[in-house]
Amino acid sequence: MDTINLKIDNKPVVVKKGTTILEAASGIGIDIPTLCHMKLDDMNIENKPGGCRICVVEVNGRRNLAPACCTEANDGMEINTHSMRVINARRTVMELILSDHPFDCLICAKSGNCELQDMAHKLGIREIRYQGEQSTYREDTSPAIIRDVDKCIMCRRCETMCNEVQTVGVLSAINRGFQSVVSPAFEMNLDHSVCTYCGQCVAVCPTGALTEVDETGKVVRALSDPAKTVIVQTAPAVRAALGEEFGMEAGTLVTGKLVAALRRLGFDHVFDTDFAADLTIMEEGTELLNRLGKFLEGDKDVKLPILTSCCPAWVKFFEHQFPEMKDIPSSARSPQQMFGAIAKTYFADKLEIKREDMVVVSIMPCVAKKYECSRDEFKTNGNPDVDLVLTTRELAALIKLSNIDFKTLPSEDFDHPLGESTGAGVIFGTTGGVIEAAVRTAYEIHTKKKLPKLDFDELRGMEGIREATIDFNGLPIRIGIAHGLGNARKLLEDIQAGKSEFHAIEIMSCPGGCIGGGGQPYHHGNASILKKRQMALYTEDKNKTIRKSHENPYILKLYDEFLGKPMSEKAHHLLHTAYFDRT
Amino acid sequence: MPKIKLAENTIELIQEICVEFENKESELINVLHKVQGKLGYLPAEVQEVIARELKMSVAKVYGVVTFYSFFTMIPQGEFPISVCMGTACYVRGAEQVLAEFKRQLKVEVGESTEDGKFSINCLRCVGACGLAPVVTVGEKVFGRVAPSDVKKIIAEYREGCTENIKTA
Amino acid sequence: MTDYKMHLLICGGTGCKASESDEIKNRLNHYIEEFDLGDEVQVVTTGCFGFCEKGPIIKVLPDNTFYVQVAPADAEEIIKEHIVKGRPVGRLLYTDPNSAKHVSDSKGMDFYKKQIRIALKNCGFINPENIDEYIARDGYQALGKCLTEMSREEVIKEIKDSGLRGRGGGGFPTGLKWEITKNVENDQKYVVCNADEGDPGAFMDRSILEGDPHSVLEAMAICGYCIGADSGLIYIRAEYPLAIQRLKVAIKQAEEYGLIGNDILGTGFNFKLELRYGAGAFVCGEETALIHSMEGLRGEPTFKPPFPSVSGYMGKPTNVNNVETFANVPVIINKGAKWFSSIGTEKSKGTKVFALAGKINNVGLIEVPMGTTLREVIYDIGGGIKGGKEFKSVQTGGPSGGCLTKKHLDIPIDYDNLIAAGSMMGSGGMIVMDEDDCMVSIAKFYLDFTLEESCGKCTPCRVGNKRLHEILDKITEGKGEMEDINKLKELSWVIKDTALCGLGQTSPNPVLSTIANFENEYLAHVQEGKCPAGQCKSLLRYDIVEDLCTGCTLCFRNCPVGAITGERRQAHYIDQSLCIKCGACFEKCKFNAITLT
Amino acid sequence: MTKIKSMADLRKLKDEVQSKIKLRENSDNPEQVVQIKVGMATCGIASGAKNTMNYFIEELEQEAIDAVVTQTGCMGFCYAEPTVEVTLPNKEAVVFGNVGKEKVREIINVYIKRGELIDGIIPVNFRTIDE
Repeated sequence: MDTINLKIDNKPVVVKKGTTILEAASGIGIDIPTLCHMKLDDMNIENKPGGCRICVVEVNGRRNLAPACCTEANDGMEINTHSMRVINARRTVMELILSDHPFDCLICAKSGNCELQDMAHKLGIREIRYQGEQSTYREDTSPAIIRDVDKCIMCRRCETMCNEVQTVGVLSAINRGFQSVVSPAFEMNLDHSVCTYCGQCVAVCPTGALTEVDETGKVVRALSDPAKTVIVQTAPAVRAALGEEFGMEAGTLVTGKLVAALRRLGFDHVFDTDFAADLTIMEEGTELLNRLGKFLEGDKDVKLPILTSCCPAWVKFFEHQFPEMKDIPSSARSPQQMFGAIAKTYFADKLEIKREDMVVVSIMPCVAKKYECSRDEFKTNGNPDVDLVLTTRELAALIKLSNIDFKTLPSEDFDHPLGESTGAGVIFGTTGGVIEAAVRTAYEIHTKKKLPKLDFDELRGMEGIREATIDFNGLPIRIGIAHGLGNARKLLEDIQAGKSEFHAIEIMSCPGGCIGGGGQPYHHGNASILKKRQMALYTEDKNKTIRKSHENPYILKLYDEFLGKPMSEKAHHLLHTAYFDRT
Repeated sequence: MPKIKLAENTIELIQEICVEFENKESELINVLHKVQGKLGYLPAEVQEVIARELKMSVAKVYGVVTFYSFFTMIPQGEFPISVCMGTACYVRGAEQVLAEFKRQLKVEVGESTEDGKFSINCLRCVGACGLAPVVTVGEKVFGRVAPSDVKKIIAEYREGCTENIKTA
Repeated sequence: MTDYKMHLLICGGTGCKASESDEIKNRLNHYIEEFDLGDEVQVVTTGCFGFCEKGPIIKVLPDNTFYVQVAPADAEEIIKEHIVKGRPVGRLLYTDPNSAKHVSDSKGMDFYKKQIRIALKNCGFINPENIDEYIARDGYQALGKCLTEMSREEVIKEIKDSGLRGRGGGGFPTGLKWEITKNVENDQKYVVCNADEGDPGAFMDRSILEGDPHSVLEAMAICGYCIGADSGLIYIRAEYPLAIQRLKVAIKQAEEYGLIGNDILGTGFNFKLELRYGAGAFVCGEETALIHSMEGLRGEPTFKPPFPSVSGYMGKPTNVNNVETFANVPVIINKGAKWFSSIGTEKSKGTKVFALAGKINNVGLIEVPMGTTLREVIYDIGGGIKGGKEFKSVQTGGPSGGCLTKKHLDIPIDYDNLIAAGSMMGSGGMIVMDEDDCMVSIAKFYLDFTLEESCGKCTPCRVGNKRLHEILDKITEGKGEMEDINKLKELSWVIKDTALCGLGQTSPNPVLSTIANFENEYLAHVQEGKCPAGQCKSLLRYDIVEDLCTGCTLCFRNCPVGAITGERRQAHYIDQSLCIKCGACFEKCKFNAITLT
Repeated sequence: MTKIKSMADLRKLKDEVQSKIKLRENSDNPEQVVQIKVGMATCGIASGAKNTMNYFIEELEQEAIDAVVTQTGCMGFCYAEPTVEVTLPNKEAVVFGNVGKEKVREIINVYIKRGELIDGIIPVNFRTIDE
């Protein structure tokens, strides 16, 4: 392999050919500041327009300063990353960016978590010498995402996520020159577009230009209303990431503290979406086996593969982009919506209250869930099954607002009956987890045998598209997994072309699955954080005494007392849904 | 999404043009040129059809349309007036000529008059620098235009008589 | 086949066509018929003669009579008097501004005396829509020679030895570029001709394509042979309909002759050509932006490397050259590198085409050897400043270039000298300014252009140029402070140092060069609140001299904003707060009672 | 159009079409070829200048001599029409009077081809219309 010798700030460095100056510098502990650049290792995600010009460095012998993020290291290069000329240029460029940025840092949703603010601080900007016209745009509020484009700095990260990673294609750079900005077509509102609300644009935005709709206020109001019974569910991926918001190491499991915090916030019942995940497995697993059985019997009307349907962004994606395939995904609702439906029927009955007096709040790693709960089919007489959704980040803000010292909280357990879950429910939060949970149950139901081993390593990992064949006692079941909608599109196109040989496919919209959701603590481009969160979920699974959904005693009780059996009429009514052509 | 409300034959026209370019995404600019050539402008609904035919996102189409000054989403006037703002024309007074057109027609650059007769645009050098300052109305080129000629040019088009105009 | 005894060459370039050269041609033919001269006289539409100032132009051969500013009504006289009776029409002849004499023979015009035509050799000489005329002028001989007698390496060596450098502005050695592209291994490569000429006031490439399209096609095929490409693409501005039409005709004719297509001249070499249209984005002259535009994307530049030679159109190795560069290639092959390199200066060989415009007598297209001085171009060829005004500045390199002044008039023009003087060659726009031009406004004008044409991708160009423009605006409004001049300089240097592409990196040049060469004008605006050229409206002041005013009310009646008050037969008065400085009163006053300061 | 299939074909075509623009090539470099001006004012035309000019063109072409034959106005020698001015490369112009067909042959064969002077030369202190 070709190696390159160069000097950065007088330190000799040896790197592989093709390494950028930025990477070479970071290898020897020189942290060149960047703003637009973003690289998520192992996921093939890179945004490198070379546009912000913050990372410029001086390369000996070159006329102009070079952007470190996209200049390859060459043999014999001598680089200065902090000469007078470099620092002056960097600060001037920063002043230029700030000169076209609103000065409302103090009240910005991103304050304290803003890469632009951090960079201004890092570069020691104390005045903005160049002032003039600022771009102004209409604010765009959708059910899930707010675009405050005045704050856009044209880093193009959202555009990369929306087009190259997710292939949704809502956002594009428009206009040119000073008027250029990232926007949907015709500057229409997001809720008129094909946006899936996956929130990956929000996850990578370095400023406050893209944020989630803040519903903490509504939650506080509900909690302080004595007439309301407020119950909360919390998604699996939240427990693996919330700690980061309180300065804890990425991947720290905070399940117990999370429960304790929710209780201190005043929720009447603290439940677990994992319970609903187990319920999902019962319904979806049964549906899979039904379809598979008919398919094997030669029923031509049965469509395979079956696709998971837990992810609301994914659902909206195929409704817009592949409406002709809307019969293929499982009709099972997502765990959030199953939870809401059960809470406002089964559990409300138990409490003997009307559904209108119950407020169901979800804590989700996701911004699309805010949209999902507002869909009409998840309402009864206008009353939604799930009333309010907070992202992991919003929950953290609420905890801080309520003077709760999160780190010192004791570990507490979820309430019953909707708080009991299995390891299978926990791993719903990562790519590969839903299908692994389904396999655990489907296998045992189909073969009527105990699984010798519960860890399916062949289904785990971070690759965008994975496939595996699981032996169902002589029946090979071919499974596909995709995370990131761009990868999902590839599998869908194969199905469309009749080239797909899978029996079941799991799809999650966000890279990494829900652990990388648009509502999670900002990873600021550090992909290793996602891996740590993933590890945490597998650890929690391993530590659970029950690790198969169909063994969850409260699930069994729910069927016994209320639903009958999976895919029963009642289950169908409460736990399944239909999809719409949105073109 | 706004439902596409174009006439059936317009949609067919766009489809034909896309087919001519093999429905390739990389031919977008050629498609836009041709469609604008036929329809005069590229309204949102047209861009939606093009995006659908080329199997690309309408945001990308819009991104391209708004990048290139040649493409317009606003219908042009019956007599589109373009004032060359190349350097040669600028130093020979194109700015005053443009100002006079704006004053006379009471519209800004890029707009059309209420009766739809005229629209004003700026051009970057038509290459007739020897005739600077240059104004084009449709296909016709007017050279050495002085602000005092503006009224005359407009009047003759307005009256529908384009015969006796000094052209250079 | 008839060999005509007389040829009437009529310019069919965009400029002359705009002045009804088509109608003139029709009428000439009409009278030729009438006098039954159809077998003797041929009217030929050619490309641009270069002398656009006086278009439409007709050249009568064999006697080289050069008629200027011909109108359709003149056709009859030309045929009757000159063709039939042999008496040139005196009033249509070019008048030498210095000797005030008619010059009948174009050979005797100063405009042409100092020119050497290589890239333009066929412009104004052949009918661009007739491939036979091109072939008669050694057309496609160079391609044939390359394909049948020379190896790819030999052709590249010839181009390298000639010293030809890119005529689009950068001045990169053409042969070297070809060699780099040739040496990249790939089964598919492309030759791209950059015809996205967008400098305001530049029309070199357009004229070549309109006047001699085959020279570009031939050169592209030669380039394809050298680098191993079988496809060529010409990226041309959609605003050039005539050039597009001529290219289409030329490609069709070359294909019919088999000079473009498969198995060219039986050598087994294949080369096909396609047109791609620009859509009004100056930045697409930058080669990476151009390539993205050809791919159907927004024309945003990307960082180099990788250079297009390695990864260009559709990710394949792509050699991009500009029109004028290509137009030089067949001549170099035919006449040899040695001949070519004997013209020009040490580091800049051959000639350069300039579009001469602005406040100059002979606006037009010229081609001069590298090393010609600005003075020779402006005074000898250009005929000096219009209206006897005083020369102030010459701007080269378009919005990327700088404004040079009197002290630069004697520098020999070449790539390096212009850069050293704070400007650049650019693609060849040359705009002359006189005492009436305000240099701060000129800097602002160019910034206006850059601002509109910036793609918006990188911060320094998107925001930095906006701020530069705002500061210039402030100064021309009379609100500038001394600190602003420093800010302009500091910000300009950072933009040059940090912008992503050539457009951004050179965009502050007009600002820096005007500050360097005309600082006194900036100071006058800032310190005295005056615009020495009297161009900045906000700094003008119209006053009525009471003693001279007769109270005729003419100014009062002509003021569009009602800023003038006064009784009939009494001195009038201008309310400065209402005055929009339109100058209407000044022009109307019959008693010189209104002053402008 | 037929395809050009080889370099030889291309050269052949070039030779064929070159004559079409020969006139232009020569007038672009008149000092390198024989220049002939025929006086073609009313008096000249009346005395048959047109025929003289045509004859010159035909003969020169037959003899394959590169020449520019132009018409000019009255040279002021009405007594000697048709008059013809002949300029050989790098030589002074010479004016001949009463040039009929015979004279044309003589001018070509003796003066142009061999450079020898012949009878009929008009003294050169004249002014042409151009000046």
